[in-house]
Amino acid sequence: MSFAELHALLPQLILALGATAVLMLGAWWPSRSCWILSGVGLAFAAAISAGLLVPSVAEIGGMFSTAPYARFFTILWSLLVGLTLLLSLRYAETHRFAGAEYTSLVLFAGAGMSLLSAASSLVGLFLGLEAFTLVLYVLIAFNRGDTIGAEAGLKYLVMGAVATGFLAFGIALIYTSSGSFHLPEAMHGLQQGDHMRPLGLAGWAMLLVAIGFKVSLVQFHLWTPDVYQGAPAPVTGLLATGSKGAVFASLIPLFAAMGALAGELNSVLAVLATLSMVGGTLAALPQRNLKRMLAYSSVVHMGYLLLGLMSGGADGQRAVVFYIIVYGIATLGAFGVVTSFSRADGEPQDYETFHGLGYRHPRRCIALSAFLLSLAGIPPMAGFFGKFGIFHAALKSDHQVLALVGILTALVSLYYYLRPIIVLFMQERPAHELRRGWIHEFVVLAVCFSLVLLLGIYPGPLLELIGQVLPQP
Amino acid sequence: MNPLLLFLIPLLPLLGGVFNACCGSRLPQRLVAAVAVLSVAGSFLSSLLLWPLGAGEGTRTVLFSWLQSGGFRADAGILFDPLAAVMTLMVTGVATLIHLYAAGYMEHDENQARFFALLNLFVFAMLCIVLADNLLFLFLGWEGVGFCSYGLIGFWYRKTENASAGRKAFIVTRIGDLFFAIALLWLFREFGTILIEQINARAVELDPLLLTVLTLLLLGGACGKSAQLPLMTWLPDAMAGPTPVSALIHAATMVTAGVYLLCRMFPLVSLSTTGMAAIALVGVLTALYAASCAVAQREIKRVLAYSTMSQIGYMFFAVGVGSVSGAMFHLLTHAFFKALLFMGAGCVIHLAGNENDIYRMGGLKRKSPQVFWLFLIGILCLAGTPLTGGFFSKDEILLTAFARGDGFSAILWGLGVLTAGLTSFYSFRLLYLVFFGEPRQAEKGHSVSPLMLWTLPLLALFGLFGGLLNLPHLFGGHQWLSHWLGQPAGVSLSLGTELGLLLLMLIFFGGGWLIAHLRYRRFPGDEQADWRSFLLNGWQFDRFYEFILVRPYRTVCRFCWQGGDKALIDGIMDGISRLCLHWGGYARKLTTGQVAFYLQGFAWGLLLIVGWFLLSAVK
Amino acid sequence: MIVPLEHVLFLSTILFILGLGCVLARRNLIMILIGVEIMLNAVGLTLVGASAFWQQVDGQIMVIFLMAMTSAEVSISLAMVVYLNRRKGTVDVRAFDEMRG
Amino acid sequence: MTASVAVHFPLLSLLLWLPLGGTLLCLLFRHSGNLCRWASLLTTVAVLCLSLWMAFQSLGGNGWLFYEDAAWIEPFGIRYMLGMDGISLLLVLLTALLQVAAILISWQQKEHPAFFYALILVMETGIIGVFLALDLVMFYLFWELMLIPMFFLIGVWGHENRVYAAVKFFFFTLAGSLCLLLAIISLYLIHGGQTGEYTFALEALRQTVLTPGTEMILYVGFMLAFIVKVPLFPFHTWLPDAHTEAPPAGSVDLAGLLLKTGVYGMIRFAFPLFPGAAERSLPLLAVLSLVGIFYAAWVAYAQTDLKRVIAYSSVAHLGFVILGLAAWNQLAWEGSLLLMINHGITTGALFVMIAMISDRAGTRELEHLGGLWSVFPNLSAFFLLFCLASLGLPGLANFSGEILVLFGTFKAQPLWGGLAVAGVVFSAAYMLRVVQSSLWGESKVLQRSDDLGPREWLILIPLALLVVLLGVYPAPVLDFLREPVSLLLATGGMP
Repeated sequence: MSFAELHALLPQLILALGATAVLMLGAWWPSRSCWILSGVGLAFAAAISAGLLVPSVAEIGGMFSTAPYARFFTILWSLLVGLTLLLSLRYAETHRFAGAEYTSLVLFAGAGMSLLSAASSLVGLFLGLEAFTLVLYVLIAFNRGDTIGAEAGLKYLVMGAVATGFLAFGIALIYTSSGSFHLPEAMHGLQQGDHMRPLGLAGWAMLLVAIGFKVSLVQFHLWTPDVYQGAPAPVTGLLATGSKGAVFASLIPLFAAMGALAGELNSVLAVLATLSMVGGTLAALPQRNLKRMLAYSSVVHMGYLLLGLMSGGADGQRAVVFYIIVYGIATLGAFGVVTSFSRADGEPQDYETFHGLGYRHPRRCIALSAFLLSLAGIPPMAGFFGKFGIFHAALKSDHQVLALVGILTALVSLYYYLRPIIVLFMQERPAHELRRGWIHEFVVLAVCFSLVLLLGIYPGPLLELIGQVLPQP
Repeated sequence: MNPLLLFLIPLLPLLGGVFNACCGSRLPQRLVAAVAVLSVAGSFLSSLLLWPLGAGEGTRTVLFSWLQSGGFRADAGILFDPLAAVMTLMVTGVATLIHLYAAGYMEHDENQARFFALLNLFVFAMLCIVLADNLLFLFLGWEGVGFCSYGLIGFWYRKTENASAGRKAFIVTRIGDLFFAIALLWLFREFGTILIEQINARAVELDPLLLTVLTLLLLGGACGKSAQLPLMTWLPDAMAGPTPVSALIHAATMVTAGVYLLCRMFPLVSLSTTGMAAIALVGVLTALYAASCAVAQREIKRVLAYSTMSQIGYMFFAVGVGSVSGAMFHLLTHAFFKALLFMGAGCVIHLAGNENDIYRMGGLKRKSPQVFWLFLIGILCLAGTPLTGGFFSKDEILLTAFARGDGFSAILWGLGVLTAGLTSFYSFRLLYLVFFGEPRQAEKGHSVSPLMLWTLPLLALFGLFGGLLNLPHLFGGHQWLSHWLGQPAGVSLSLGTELGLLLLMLIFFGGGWLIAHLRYRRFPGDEQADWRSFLLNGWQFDRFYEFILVRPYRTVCRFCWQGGDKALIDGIMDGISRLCLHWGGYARKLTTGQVAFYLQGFAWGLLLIVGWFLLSAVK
Repeated sequence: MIVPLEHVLFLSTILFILGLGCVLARRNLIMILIGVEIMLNAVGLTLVGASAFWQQVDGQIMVIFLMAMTSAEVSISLAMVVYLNRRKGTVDVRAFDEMRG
Repeated sequence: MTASVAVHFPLLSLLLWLPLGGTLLCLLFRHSGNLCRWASLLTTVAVLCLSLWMAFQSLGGNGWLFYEDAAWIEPFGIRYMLGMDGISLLLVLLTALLQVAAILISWQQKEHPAFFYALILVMETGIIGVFLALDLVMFYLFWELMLIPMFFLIGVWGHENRVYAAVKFFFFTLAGSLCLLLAIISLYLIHGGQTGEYTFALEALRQTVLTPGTEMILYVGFMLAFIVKVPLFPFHTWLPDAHTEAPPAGSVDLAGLLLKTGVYGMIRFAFPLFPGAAERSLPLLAVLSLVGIFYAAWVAYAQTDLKRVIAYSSVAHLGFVILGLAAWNQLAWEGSLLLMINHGITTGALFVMIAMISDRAGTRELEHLGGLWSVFPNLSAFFLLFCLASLGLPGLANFSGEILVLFGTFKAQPLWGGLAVAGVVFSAAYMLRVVQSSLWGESKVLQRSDDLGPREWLILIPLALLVVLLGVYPAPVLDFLREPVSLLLATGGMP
């Protein structure tokens, strides 16, 4: 690890070392808000450094690339981590979280995500993925107050462990088939007629299972609703946006490396995408709980992302990256609203508690409606251009059937996005007054709301930025 | 004289009507009545002054272009030719008299503004029909008249029967308008223009079948407006309106609009023989049907309504046998004496204390001799006593029919003569029941206002001496009306046959009078024969239409709503949404909460992917 | 190579399936974690076999990473097991199904 | 088509974004209902004056009266293109007028006034945007922007089962518009493939060469969105529910404007882009519209709620408009567009009147109404006038449009014209039933007995004058329509 490589890894180092420092010092001065704010500072520092420092060396230890693509995502994830910490400041107070541990774990998760997105080799992918999965095991069960937190942690742990097993086995098989971990070469084992091809394909199967778990595609999504409901709201925000987004960010170069070899793979991905979209939508329809509904909706969105990924090409990749950002903002905002409403004795999730809330907390409920409409893909919100990009890419790579399925699920999914809005604004009942929001939550929600609207009206510059950042296949 | 002055005729009533409608309710009642009467009188004067413009070919002027788009052009234009001149004079003249009469009749009514506004708008619409130079402007008047009659029939809207009578009139006439509209559209499709003159001129180019269809459509439109078979059920109910309304609309002007339309389009209509036969047939049948109903009616205004329907039947008969001058002649004389009779009926109702039923009236001769004498003149004209206006016009129609010579016309002539007999019977029956015998009415009637009385003699004069308008050669006349309308001279029959026909007419007139005299001179009391109630209800046509048209329509509508909208379309849509929710329930049950089950989900996922790879590898 | 690659792969696959079976069959949390460990060991074996086959040292470096990660995971899992046991009084997986639907 | 006007100030953008300014004002003053009320009224009146001034500015102009073009989202080739010709000018005028009426009619809005007025103004922007947009994606954006305010208007301020009506409205329209989205993207890709230039501009996309098969599929995608919105026969069941549950302002906008966007979409986008497929679909359109005319008239007769009758009457009238379009000649098209505008005014006025009547009589059920004339003579006079106009009485608004449509349709296809004329009789049947059961007869128990107030006079007089003027002298409107219609028809390839 020459000095130049260390210099290139600076943002991740700031996050990781910062986390350990916070952990150590936290043991002596146990004051909650100061550590969380310092964590926010660290996150923003990492983001700024990733933005400004132009690394000289192209790749670090053959495992992580420092292309603009990686730096772009490092900025994104550290900003996300910063916002999550800012969001959970008041939440930690009421639930008496251990400030230092919480901050360090979240920062570790941030570091893991940016490493994963920067991965240019299977080893790097493995390390990045495992880094933040382990952290999330603890974060999900962090709330010692209630039992369902523990149950959620358990489910995520068991499923995660098994998934890690599959991931590792998949990497091993691909390595055996191609003899190298570095991405472009690792895929050579899959050439037509190569005697190692079935081995490579088996490796890919295992890899897909692990990805299926991490990104909660259909058959592997059963844990998602329980974990989302059980985990504390800010952590669910991080889990929903960060972990899934980072995995997809790492998949883009992976698929770019695959190139023309993805014959059988495309058909499997098509099946997975369709199942996710249809299965997720149907399961979400009768939901009566906001967090479980958002869980199933994330399954549907992963189906759209998979559709975008399969379309490949510059359009497909740009659509996926834009969609990750837009989906991330909307989901973080939605969970931010849930966080700001939550009290010591638990978070308001069932629709019964939301009746007529729209008029007692107009600002937050309008923000929540905006986020839900963006997830549904209704024009003035950013979600529309996300879906527009996905369908544009899908139709360009003539996946007409999948685009049609996407349209139908978008239509049906509108129902469960409208349901909370109806409950909030149209079914007034003399419900009790929920908690007043803190300034920190309003800042985060304001940022998310304005981003959702801005990207919905004028997404041009962001699309161009993504266009430049994409890895040239 | 500048032709644009012609527009004064329709615009004056329009201005009067709009003025009354907008600010009538704030002004004193007398001023409202005055404005209405003056505007119609002004229109009458201007049509008198502009009479020479109508001679010969007539004059054409256009005020502004109403609708102009893509090869279609309809503008507010006037065609003031002899036919229109005569009709305008009659309409405005009778309207002025009736407005005067109405000023007296509606003295005690509180919202006269609405009444006079509608009356003026009605006169404007009627003048649009008469003066229009293109069929669309005529159609505007046509439907405007329909609306005004709807408003006026339902004037006393507190009682829902009046309002529903108005609605019935509007819808039945609207059905007639439908046929007229189709003819209008078809003419435009054929000639690319809707100017009446051009259509009449180029009517020869059309092939016979199309001509017949167009004539039948025009006949349908005319039947709707002039209450002929089969669209006649609305006229008797239309008597629910105030008497001046019945006098103006349902005697003189609106009901004759159908005849006027046929006369206007005569060059086109006369080309199709079957069409003409149909018109004649409809005319005679309606005349017979209406006369038979009039015999058994209990209310004074319903008797007159059926008699109007019968006389209009005669006019259709005249057009059907090809004599426009006969039709117009009868139209003019009928307008005078029928308006007289209706206004007289108004006075009678006032005298009998607002009692309508003639079986509960009587002995009014002693109560007010003036009304009796004027009413008598009207009855004489209606019955067709020799030397009265009614006699000459009806006689000319029957003569022309007889002169055609073919068997079909002969049968129709026979029915015509029979109907003439019936007419004289029910006229005198009405006279005896109302004016002779002991007074049977319940309360004491109140006196008739002078305004109502002094408008009647003028009409009586016109009714009696109407014959001079078109005196046949037999009586030394020179058929002024036929020459004025530019129609061919009257048909020449040998002196013997003409005298014979006159004699026959006299016999039937005398017979009718004699039977009525014997039957009703000393009133024996109310008799209830079932054939009477059949005739009383107008051959039960109302119940018949209710049964085959109105009731099925309601069931179809309800079926469309409940069956079509609710069950079919909404059913499908709601069904799909319930299906999705149902499947959602299944998908939701998948997450049982058991970690072991989730791991099995994992295993299924693995099998799915590996199986797929094996499958594709095998392919 | 001393032993042909196929044998190594065959053995590790069997080991992997055994681990997976243990995970699916067992209801006790600790036994599930043991099953996962078996799966990860199978992966280690494959990697060593592959690096021997390709005459490279990358595989073995990956095994080191793998072992480091496995130990981290085991420590966190066991900490979670202790926490769950204290909270729920049992380690049986079937007890944890409050959230469903 | 070059821009014919020298004004370089972006008038169209001002017209488009002015209502949004009003929305911000409303949200700013949200604590005092009165300030919101006046702010929104001022905005709508300002939009009306601006559109009137633009109308006078472009008297006798031809081609694009006003035109604006700017880059918006380069990566996808989406441009900010606004264009106004005779047709869109008239529709913008109609929008501005009815929005003022909507604000005036809901003057005493009690619950959440700020939120209410803000939504109405956002909808105005959406509608004006639909009428001006020339870029397909921009058109789609404004097309969906209209949905959210209406969804909230029906859902929050509606009557009993407002949620069902709001969701049904949203779903019907969104289903159609998602097909539109797919069709737009595929057309964009085909065009890009052929000419290498990826753009959504209407002019450019008109040059794409399409095989009959793909042209028909894309045409169906476009038409589905517009047919649901018009609404044509099988897709109309959302309209009566939406109308019955919507608040007065919502109904005025829904009937007066939202239905027109469907027809506008057809003549601006669907027919010019796919002329071949359009001509093949004309008989089907005609059949659907004819069935719609009869079916809606029959169902309207069986209704018991006043608003539902007027809703079904709108379905019948718009069946006429589509029939006019299906006849595909200059006369019929000018007639159907004139009828569209007249229908907007008449039905808008009718809904305004229904709001006034239900305030006074306390109910909208036809059985419980009755004898209004004796208690409210002025109100009833206006209501009778608007009912007659809707009935198609000559000399009033709807007749001039209807008769031109009939002439045009009869010239093209006599059978269609003849059947359509029969439809007019049925419209008389249900309209007179409404008048009969509400105005005539003995007056039943009433909540208020004061006749028209000054505010109500202010709404009704201009509407009444317009209804009479458009019936007696529609020439100025037809002059605006003549040139754009001939242009659209020329591109359609038929005389």
